[in-house]
Amino acid sequence: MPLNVNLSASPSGVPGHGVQIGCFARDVIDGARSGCVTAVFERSGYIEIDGDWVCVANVDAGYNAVTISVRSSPSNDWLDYFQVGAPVVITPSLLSISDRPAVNLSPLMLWSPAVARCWSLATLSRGLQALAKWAPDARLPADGLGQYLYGSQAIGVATRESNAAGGAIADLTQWLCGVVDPTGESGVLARSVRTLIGLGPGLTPSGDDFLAGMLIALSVCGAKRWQHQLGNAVQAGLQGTGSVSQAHLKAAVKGEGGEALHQALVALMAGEGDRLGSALSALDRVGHTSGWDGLAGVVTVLRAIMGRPFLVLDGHCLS
Amino acid sequence: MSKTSELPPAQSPLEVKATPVSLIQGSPRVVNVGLSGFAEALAAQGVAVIQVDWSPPARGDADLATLLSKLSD
Amino acid sequence: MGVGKTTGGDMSVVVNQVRTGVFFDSVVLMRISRELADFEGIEEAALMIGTPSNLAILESAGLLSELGRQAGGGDLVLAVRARDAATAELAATEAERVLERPSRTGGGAETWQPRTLRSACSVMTDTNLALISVPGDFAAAEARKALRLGLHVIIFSDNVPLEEEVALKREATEAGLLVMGPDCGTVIIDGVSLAFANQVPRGDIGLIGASGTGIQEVSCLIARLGGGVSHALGVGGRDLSDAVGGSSTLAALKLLNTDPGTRHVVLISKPPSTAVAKAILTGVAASDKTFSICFIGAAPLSVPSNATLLRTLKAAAEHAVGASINAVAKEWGDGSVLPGAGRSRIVGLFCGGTLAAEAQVIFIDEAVSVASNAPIPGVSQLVPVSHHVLVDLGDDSYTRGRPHPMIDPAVREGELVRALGDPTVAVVLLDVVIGHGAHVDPASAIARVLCKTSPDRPVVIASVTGTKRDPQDCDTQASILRGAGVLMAPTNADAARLALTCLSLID
Amino acid sequence: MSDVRQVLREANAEAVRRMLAAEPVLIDVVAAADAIPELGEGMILHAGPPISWERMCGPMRGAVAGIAVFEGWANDLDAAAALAARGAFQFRPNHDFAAVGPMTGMTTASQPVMVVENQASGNRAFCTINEGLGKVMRFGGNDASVLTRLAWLRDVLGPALGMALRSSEGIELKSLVARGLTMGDEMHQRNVACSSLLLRSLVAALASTCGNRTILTTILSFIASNDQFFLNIAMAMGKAITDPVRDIKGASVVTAMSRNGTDFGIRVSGLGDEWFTAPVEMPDGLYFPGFSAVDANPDMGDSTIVETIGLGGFAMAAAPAVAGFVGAGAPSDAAHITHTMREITLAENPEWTIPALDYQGVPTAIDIRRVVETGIAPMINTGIAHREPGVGQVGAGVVRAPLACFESALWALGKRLGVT
Repeated sequence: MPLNVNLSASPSGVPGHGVQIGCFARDVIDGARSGCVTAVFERSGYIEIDGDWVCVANVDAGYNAVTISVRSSPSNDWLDYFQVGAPVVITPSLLSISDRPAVNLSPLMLWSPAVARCWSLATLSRGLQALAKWAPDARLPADGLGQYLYGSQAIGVATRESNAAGGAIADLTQWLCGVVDPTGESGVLARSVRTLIGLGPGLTPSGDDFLAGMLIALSVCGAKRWQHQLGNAVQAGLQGTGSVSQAHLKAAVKGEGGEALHQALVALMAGEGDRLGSALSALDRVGHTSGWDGLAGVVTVLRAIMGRPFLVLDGHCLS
Repeated sequence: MSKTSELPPAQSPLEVKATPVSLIQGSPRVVNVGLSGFAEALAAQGVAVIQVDWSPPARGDADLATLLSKLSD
Repeated sequence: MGVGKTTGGDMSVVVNQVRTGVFFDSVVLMRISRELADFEGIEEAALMIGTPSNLAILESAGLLSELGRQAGGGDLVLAVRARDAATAELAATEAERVLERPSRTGGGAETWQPRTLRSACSVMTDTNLALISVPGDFAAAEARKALRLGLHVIIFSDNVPLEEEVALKREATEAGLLVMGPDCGTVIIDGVSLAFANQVPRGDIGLIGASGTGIQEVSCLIARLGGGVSHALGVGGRDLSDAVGGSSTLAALKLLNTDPGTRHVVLISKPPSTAVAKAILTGVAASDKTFSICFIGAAPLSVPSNATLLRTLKAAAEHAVGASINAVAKEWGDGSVLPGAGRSRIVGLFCGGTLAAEAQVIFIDEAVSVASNAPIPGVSQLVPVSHHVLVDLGDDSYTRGRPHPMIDPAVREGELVRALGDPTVAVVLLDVVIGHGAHVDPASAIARVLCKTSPDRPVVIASVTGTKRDPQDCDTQASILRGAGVLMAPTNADAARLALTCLSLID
Repeated sequence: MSDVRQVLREANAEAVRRMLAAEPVLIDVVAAADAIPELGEGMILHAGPPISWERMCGPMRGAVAGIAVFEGWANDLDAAAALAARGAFQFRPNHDFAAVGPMTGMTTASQPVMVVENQASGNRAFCTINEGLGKVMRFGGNDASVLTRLAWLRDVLGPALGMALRSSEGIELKSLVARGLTMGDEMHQRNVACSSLLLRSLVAALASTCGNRTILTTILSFIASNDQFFLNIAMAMGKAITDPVRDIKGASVVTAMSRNGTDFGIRVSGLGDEWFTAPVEMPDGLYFPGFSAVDANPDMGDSTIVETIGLGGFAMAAAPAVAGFVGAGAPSDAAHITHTMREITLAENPEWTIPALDYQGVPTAIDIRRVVETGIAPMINTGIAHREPGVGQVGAGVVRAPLACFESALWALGKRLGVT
């Protein structure tokens, strides 16, 4: 049932007004009846519906494939209704918690991430150089996998997770360059994905964000075959991480993530240096390391594409 | 935690309390310096308690701390 | 939430906490693990989701204990390696404080907390007591600041140098203030329990004690006998030593003298030196209150007319209230299981030092020779294998690098398993201390160990030091223990007598 | 109580008494040479502790070159810079001559200075007139437009203001600042209320003493358009209040905090004129569009004299808008900053109260012992200059005084009191 049809006049007195909804979140709540609140944070909360987790967040937290973005009415804050364990009832126009109307869903529009109109190896290399120039005063967090932003050799002080991830990232880089045969379950791909899934600090462990970044970059660049194989390996390893991260990974398998990561990816592909600057500062505000871990995954894919221009990319002008 | 009810007189906090307060007249009014669990247990019993966000004096520099103890009133 | 720990590497201690169904955003997780890592004495700290990959890197970093290994993908694992258990415990409680705080700070901004004692007193102008639990080497300095601000002081921290204690108590006496501690775990003032104390009804009996668990047992028995406590003033383990000369005990005596709400005073401590005992008894004689004096394990000595010397904590409580707890001798009914042949020894494993001392008094009074690692006069230090043993697990030899057994039952579990598996042991004697600050459910920890041991095992006898109004509720604890096959005695002293009765039934 | 502690208690009590008893009044505007006789040819007073030409930051050098040209000691900026490098000019801190100056803080003979007299103790303090925003001398601006404005201040605004002030008994500043505090000013980053109150109390005297209508219009529009006009008066007031508190034997109260873009320096009552310095820190704040931390010049200016008397960062609770603007947290955090500053001060000023804190007085009289003990450094609201001379302000933020200054001062005080 398409959500963006404005059904009825918005029920008055509902504190939250839906603004945009990501594709993963839409698929989960489309036709769903009920669920329950599983986690509450400063600006957002999570609802579990039939095993899938969906995020409901203040609009200023940024759009995301797994998120219903909501604006608060000045009088009261819809997030106050979110108590962990509270029952949730969903109809096409209304989300209520402990049978109190919380968010008016009818105004929801489907959010679709930015796309690079036309990009080429030349613009891509300009984007990667802009990133390298930007490197010196980048405030990379000490934890997480941001250290792999500039190559499969980590820069900066090694941490527990960066040591553990080193081998897996090197293998994935080789897999991307076609050196290793990616077929077969026991292949290098499956083992590297199993190492990265659930690895590292944070609500969404760094390894998951890294893999999500790779999946999104492969999808946006049109490297369908690689996206499909990596997606299968990630699907198989989902049990190795927490529920919040599983939602983000499932969305990434379909090629969609957070707005900040998409902006950075498109800026790199289109070689727009100044746009990259603002995208990176937005990225810095995503969780503690999640933004940087995701970008490290994205750049790992983009570098591989630079290295193998004849990589068959369907339907994109690659001169 | 109780807010300052009345405006403290403009006396500068230089003068230390002269006469010691009784310990056992009425419920204790506690300043908790250290494990905050103790403050929460007291608050749960309805006791007036204030938690100090403590850190080692002089950022842990022992010599400075000794000099301070000789100089502080 | 479960707490588990192993002793890692040389002396450092690994403590894990696992929380399920609890979610924090990454910035908060990072901030907490960063704060923990810079905690003084913490070697390494991690706060991660318990996914297989994370458990693998925690394992390789030597940060995982048995409990952490069982964590699942949805669990939040806190792993800390510290130079000693006290630091590990301090860090774990701090993390708990932050982790338990509601994730949404709500409308109002974080309430401001004063950074020093001085500014706290300028905000809360009618303060009269400072409760100090900062690490030992800073505790004396903070106590001095409190005295200069005209506050009475409880020093919970231990390892405060003796000369600092002496200087502080001299300054307190001059200022007419009371220093309770250092290493003072139990205080009750006007019905309010501070630090580790039990929820005891208000009444007209005052307590002065140099030991924490001694005050807890007596105050809980007073409550059971229908009495109540006006104030229980802990003076710290070294107050009655020659160096300190009982200055806080004498100050506490003067204080209770002035309290119309206190009719009778119970004085509890290990035997003081003769000089200090004389000074204390002179103070007692000068008071118009009546006294029950229990110098656990002391040789008989003459006391003033308004005082009575009692051998055990139970007797002191009964004397103070003027009623008695009848030991239910027939607890040893037909249904009870007698220990098998070849079993002749009693092994007592105590969290409370004074409770271990009281048990030794019972053995001496029944002329049964016994050994202990914390012997009272007349009890041998040596531990020949065939002999009865009463162990104080709070003694440094057991707690070095580990939290106090009252806080972490795992400290006693190892000894309990060994005693239960020893074919020569007829009876295992236990104390279970509850109340504010103690472990949330010590009885279940014991029950878990018992259900894993074979039926052919020693008889286990225990008593609970606590009240119904304690967070853990003494009746629930007792029924859990009974359910696991433990014989329950009404008091610590009766548990020791019951152990001896059981032994006599075998020969 | 040992005698050392007794000396400290009595000395600090006296320091607090003098600070709270001050009666600052804006009485005149005169040429700097008249206010400061020692101010001769080639002598340049600057903000912050003493510093040589070699160690000066970009904006400070730009200002020196500009002012040298303005005073006619060199005919162009390069010549002026060469002269400076050859040691032709004499550089001294404003603070040594009862003066203060914002940012680079240039004070030279012919510039007009505002005169604030502390009528409780008779001493006077001086500060140049605030030039307004954008490309100005205090930010190292030194092109023709800057020098023409300085000439206008010298030839038109200075004399007119002086005449107006002399025609009345001057402007009593304590009650004006008290009202400014209740209107959201904290007298460092935000002076819009006090600037307006000042203009109200000046406009009649100006109209009556300034005969020429066009000049009067330019003067009134210049003052009215500058939200920070009162800053320089607040600074002179701060200097007039703190100077009598100097040289009280055994007092641990801070009498000056100041930075020259390279060093942060403090002076302490019981330690005479000695400066205790440490490398100045980078402000942390919000930048105007198009600028970022990479463009910022290290902290600079005598304006921290307002924090020394309990205003600026110390009175943040009175100006929640500033807290939000300078990136010091949400407006609701403003109260926290003032609460925290109370940890390191000895008293509260009963005449300067903050409504949001139930009219509690601003935290006054910074005690170096409390700074060192708590590890809480004074919090300063500051403008951020571009690190290239002549560009001007690029943002506003907060900066902490380096703890090292207070620690070295404490060791010196200990030595002076025979305690090591």
